[in-house]
Amino acid sequence: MLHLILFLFFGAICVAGAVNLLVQSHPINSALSLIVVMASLAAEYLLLGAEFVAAVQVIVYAGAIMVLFLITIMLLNAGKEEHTKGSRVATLIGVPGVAIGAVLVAWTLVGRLSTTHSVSIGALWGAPNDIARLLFRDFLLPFEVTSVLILIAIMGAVVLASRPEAIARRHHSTAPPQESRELVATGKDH
Amino acid sequence: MTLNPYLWLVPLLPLAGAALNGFFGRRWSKHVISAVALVFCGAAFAMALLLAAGFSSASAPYYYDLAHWLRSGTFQVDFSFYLDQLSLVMLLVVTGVGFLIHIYSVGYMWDDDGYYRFMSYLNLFMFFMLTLVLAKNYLVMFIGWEGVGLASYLLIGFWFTKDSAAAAGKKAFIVNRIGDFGFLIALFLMIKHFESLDFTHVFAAVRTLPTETAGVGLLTAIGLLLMVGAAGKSAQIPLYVWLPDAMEGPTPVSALIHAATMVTAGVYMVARSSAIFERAPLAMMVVAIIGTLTALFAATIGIAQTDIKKVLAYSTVSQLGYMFMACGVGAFSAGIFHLMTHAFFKGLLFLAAGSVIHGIGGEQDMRKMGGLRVYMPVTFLTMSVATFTIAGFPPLAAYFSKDEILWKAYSSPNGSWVYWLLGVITAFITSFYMFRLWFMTFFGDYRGAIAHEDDKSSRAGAPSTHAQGGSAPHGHGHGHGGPHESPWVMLGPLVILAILSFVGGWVGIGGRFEHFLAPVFQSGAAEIAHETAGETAGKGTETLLMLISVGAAVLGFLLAWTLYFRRPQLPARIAASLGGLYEAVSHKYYIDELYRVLFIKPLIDGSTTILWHGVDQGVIDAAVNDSATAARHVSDNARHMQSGNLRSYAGWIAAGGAVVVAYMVWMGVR
Amino acid sequence: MVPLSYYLVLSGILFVCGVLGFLIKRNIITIFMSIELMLNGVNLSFVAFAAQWHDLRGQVFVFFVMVVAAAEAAVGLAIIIAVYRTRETLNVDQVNLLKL
Amino acid sequence: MSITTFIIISIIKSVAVVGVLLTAVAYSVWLERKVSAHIQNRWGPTRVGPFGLLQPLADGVKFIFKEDLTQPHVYKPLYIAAPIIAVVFAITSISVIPFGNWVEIGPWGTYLQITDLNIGLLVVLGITSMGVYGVALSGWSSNNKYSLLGAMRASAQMVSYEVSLGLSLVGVVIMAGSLSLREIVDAQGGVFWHFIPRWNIFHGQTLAFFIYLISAYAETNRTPFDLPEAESELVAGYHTEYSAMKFAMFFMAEYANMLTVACLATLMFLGGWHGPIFGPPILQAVMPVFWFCLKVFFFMFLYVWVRWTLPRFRYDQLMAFGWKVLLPLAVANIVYTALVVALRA
Repeated sequence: MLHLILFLFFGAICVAGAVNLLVQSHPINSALSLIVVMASLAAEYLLLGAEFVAAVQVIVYAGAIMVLFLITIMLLNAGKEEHTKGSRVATLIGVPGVAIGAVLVAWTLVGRLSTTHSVSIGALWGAPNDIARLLFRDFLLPFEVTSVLILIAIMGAVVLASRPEAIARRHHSTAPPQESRELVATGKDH
Repeated sequence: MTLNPYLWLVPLLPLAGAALNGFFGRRWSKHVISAVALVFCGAAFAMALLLAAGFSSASAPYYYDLAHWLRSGTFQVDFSFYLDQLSLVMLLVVTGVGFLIHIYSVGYMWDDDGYYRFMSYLNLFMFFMLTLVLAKNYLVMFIGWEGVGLASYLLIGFWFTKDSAAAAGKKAFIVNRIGDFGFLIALFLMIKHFESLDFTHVFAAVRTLPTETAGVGLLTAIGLLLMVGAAGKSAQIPLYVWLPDAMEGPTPVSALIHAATMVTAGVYMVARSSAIFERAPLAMMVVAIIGTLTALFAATIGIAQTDIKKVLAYSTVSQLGYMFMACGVGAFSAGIFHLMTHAFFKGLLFLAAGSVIHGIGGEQDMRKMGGLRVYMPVTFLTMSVATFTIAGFPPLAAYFSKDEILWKAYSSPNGSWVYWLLGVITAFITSFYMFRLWFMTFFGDYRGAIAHEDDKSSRAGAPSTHAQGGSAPHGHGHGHGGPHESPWVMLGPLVILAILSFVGGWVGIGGRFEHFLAPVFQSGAAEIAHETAGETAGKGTETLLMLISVGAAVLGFLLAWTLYFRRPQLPARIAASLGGLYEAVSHKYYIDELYRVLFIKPLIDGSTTILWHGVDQGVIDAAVNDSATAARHVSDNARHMQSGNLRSYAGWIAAGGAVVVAYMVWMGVR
Repeated sequence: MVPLSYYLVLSGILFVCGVLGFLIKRNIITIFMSIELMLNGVNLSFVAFAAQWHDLRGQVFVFFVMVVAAAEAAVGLAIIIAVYRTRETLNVDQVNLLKL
Repeated sequence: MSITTFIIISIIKSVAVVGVLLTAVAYSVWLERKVSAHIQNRWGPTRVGPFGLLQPLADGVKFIFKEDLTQPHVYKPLYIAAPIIAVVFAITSISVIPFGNWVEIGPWGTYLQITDLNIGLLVVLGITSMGVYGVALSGWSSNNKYSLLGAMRASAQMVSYEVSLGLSLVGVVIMAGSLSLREIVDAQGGVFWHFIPRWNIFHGQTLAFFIYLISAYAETNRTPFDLPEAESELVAGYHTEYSAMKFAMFFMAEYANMLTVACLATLMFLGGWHGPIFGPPILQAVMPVFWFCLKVFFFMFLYVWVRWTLPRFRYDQLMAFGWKVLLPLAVANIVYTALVVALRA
């Protein structure tokens, strides 16, 4: 009973945050509501007995990734989004499609209500040790592959985010400044 | 069957030479090129001599398996070589004459721009020819068969800038393809019924079958198909038309490929397949008839030709006809014997003719020659030897071989007096036109003008022939003052060949040659038996027939002497009186025109209208183009989905996802 | 006692919200957040199934998803910065050179 | 015990802990002022109460009664939310920190800890990582270039150093084989050779300890890493626009964070409440808590000491140091520890 109440509580927060992400027009608010969603999701994970996942969810998602988003928003000083009518397809085809898909899925799910025990906090079948055992034994190869993926992502991010003239300067240290200004101009004029 | 590990060297040496010259010859000096070519070809000759020295009928045949090739189930074909008496003879002839002609070519082709090409081609030809000769199974033989076809194509069209040469090369190639088609079908039949292409297996299998006296059976079919192939390669009726045109090639080529070796491949193949033919009398008869008719037919054409090489070409055709006649009557050894002698004297004739042509600056028309014996005595002497030989004067080589053939045509169980009669007539005609050529070329007085003038006046081909190939190695090409003798590098082979064609026939005295080849041809033994049996009856007739044929030769000589030496104006009048017949003969009975009307034109028209305009443009191209245009239209409309807007893409994806979900749900519900 | 399907419905709602955000939001950064939202929805169903079958592999997959999300966020935000540098806008409707 | 008693005891513990924490925060401010004064050869606060011991109280009163300015150009909701976020997360993170062992008062016994999670360490890290938002949002919402710069510096710096902070703790976790703070502390009981305590700092994790210390300073924006509020460059960094109670909240958040990381350092490296126990039973019951507080106090003192001793880093130096020195060292430490443990096993 308590379990159900908690689930509904955090679920409500989740949905509220998700909807708020949609309705808010300023990216900062969207980001914050997303953080709320993630935090309450972590609570849901706790309800499901996945403590480690919950902790990592908070640390990685809420603590790191969303901070990246926040930094980007601040850096680019993104303002309210203007409501341009760029794409009729998205509204005329996409939204109905999503609605149909959602309805279908919900229908199937509700049609097959399978009651199941959910583990409450403390019942430690998802202990970090077991996860580590899985992660470093059975899933070693995917683990390594993802690590390589991360590495590549880091390098790509560095290359992408560093200014072209910065790269040029790194390559040959005596790059005249006006050249870099030209680069910026060419970058900006289309 | 004894293993001889050196067999494979013989063909491979010329191949190495060809590769070296072909790849690097462009950068090498002509001396290096000739050295390479001669060394490798000579090495092959030396190997052949070694093999011959070590050859003993007791341990024959020798074989060597070079490598595995096709292996599927029980059927297997390997790169394996095979040496028995027959292939030994061929081996010696090919390598020997080939080597001499290589030497000759050094002098003849020296000033040609494509010298290294020429030498490389010659070596390549040697490789394929030796493969053909040394093959242990029909497929390897077929490789050589096709390879010599390729080499002859390359060499006929050697001066490919000349339209007539290129056309002649194509003609030769295509006609040969027709023959090879028959050959291939024969091979397929063998594979189907004997599950092998190996000579020993096939013949062993054949020998178990009964002789197809009544009706047409498998062996007859195979034999006829093989004969088709042989007719293509050896220029027999109806596929002989390519050989005269093949004279567009350089004269050494004509000598080596189109007189001495390649064209005799058909004879060799038939002789090699003797086991099959012996059990297919009908096929034998066809072979004999074709041979006889070809001999007579070509000889008659030869009378009216004025181009010296054309005359020789037709005489080649008719001599090949003799060989086939021999094979047809079951006297394979006689055929091979004549093949050998013919290789000597016909090669000699061509080389001498080449020396003449190149001595008077590329002129090939006999009417512009004459009186050359003073200018080029050596050529004259050797040419005389060759002429007397081919005419069949004793005791020269052809005398023995031709008589052998005629006697066998008369006496052998498959023979009849008709063959003999036609053969004798052919012999008469042969000696006539050969002496005509002899007189017109070397006697009387020189009718040719100075070289560079008749360059303009003479046939379109001749000048370029002269310019590219025919000019003298020592300095004066165009515009040299009058005829002159050729250099010794060319005369040497002439002399050697002259000696060979003088004494070459003596190996056949007393049937030694036949005995030597006996193990190869089963019937050989029977022949000998029949020989010894009909000794008493046969001797008299044989001598009689011999006298008759010699008489025919003498008669031909006298006629030619009368017409072209004592009364040179007479032939014109005769020609005029004969009128249409002469026209027909001089135009080779309009055979080429006939073929053009019968086969070529329908083929071209059909291809043009039906295949090209109809099928190709109407169906294939149309399909391709229309589908392309359709695709362009469709995509032109479809590309508007590519709005470049991220959210539109997302919209499409969402719709697609909805569809997928709907499908899955539906599947789940069902 | 919470039925598994409740969790699945919740994750479905989150996912749909993410898709809708992708469809209707104009700001590239918000669109990225919507992607993260979808990923979270998927994660939730992973963990729910893991709890259902008492099988930790579901949670392990969540980790992989997080790693991929992190990588994607890093690169994506870098791309956004680069785009902003050249086009000086964050509105996807104005970043549509890739047409016709 | 029944659910009701559990709830009652939990409430009691929470109230007590929060009260103690806030007091500690207040007095660590006082401590800082005193120590810095003595380092600079001054007296520091002396007027209010003996040794100015009531100074924190006066400060609190002052903060409460000051006018709370809210500039018109700020983005209000976040401007207000930011300090609350900061302080809330700062205080929450104390909830899983154990100060002492099992105690029994009459029938009821409990751990001196609000709640014991077997992923306590991760919880602490998670909550502290959430603390970034307070700073970041404050800087952004107060719509001021100094604040924005400070906020961006703060968030980037905290995210970066969080990595090496967490990695430096992995070694300890490996050795303890658990994420529960209590078990980690228990794993550090006992002594080598009868006099060296079996603390992780003496037990192979010395390097990790220093890495942790440095990263902790960066996490809490303390000198030499106080770039976010570098007075000489950005007036007061991310809380330039804040005043009165909001400012006080940031203040409290900062010191609460300091306390948290100090507690964590104590627990992870200095053996928590372990120490020589003697005397009568009641004393023995209090002893562990005393040792714990002593170690935490040492860390707080170290904070102040370092602050008035070292100059401030430059920003690129800061980042380069974090990514190019600390991170590799932390990873190396993990590898080394893992190898040792594996070989022992």
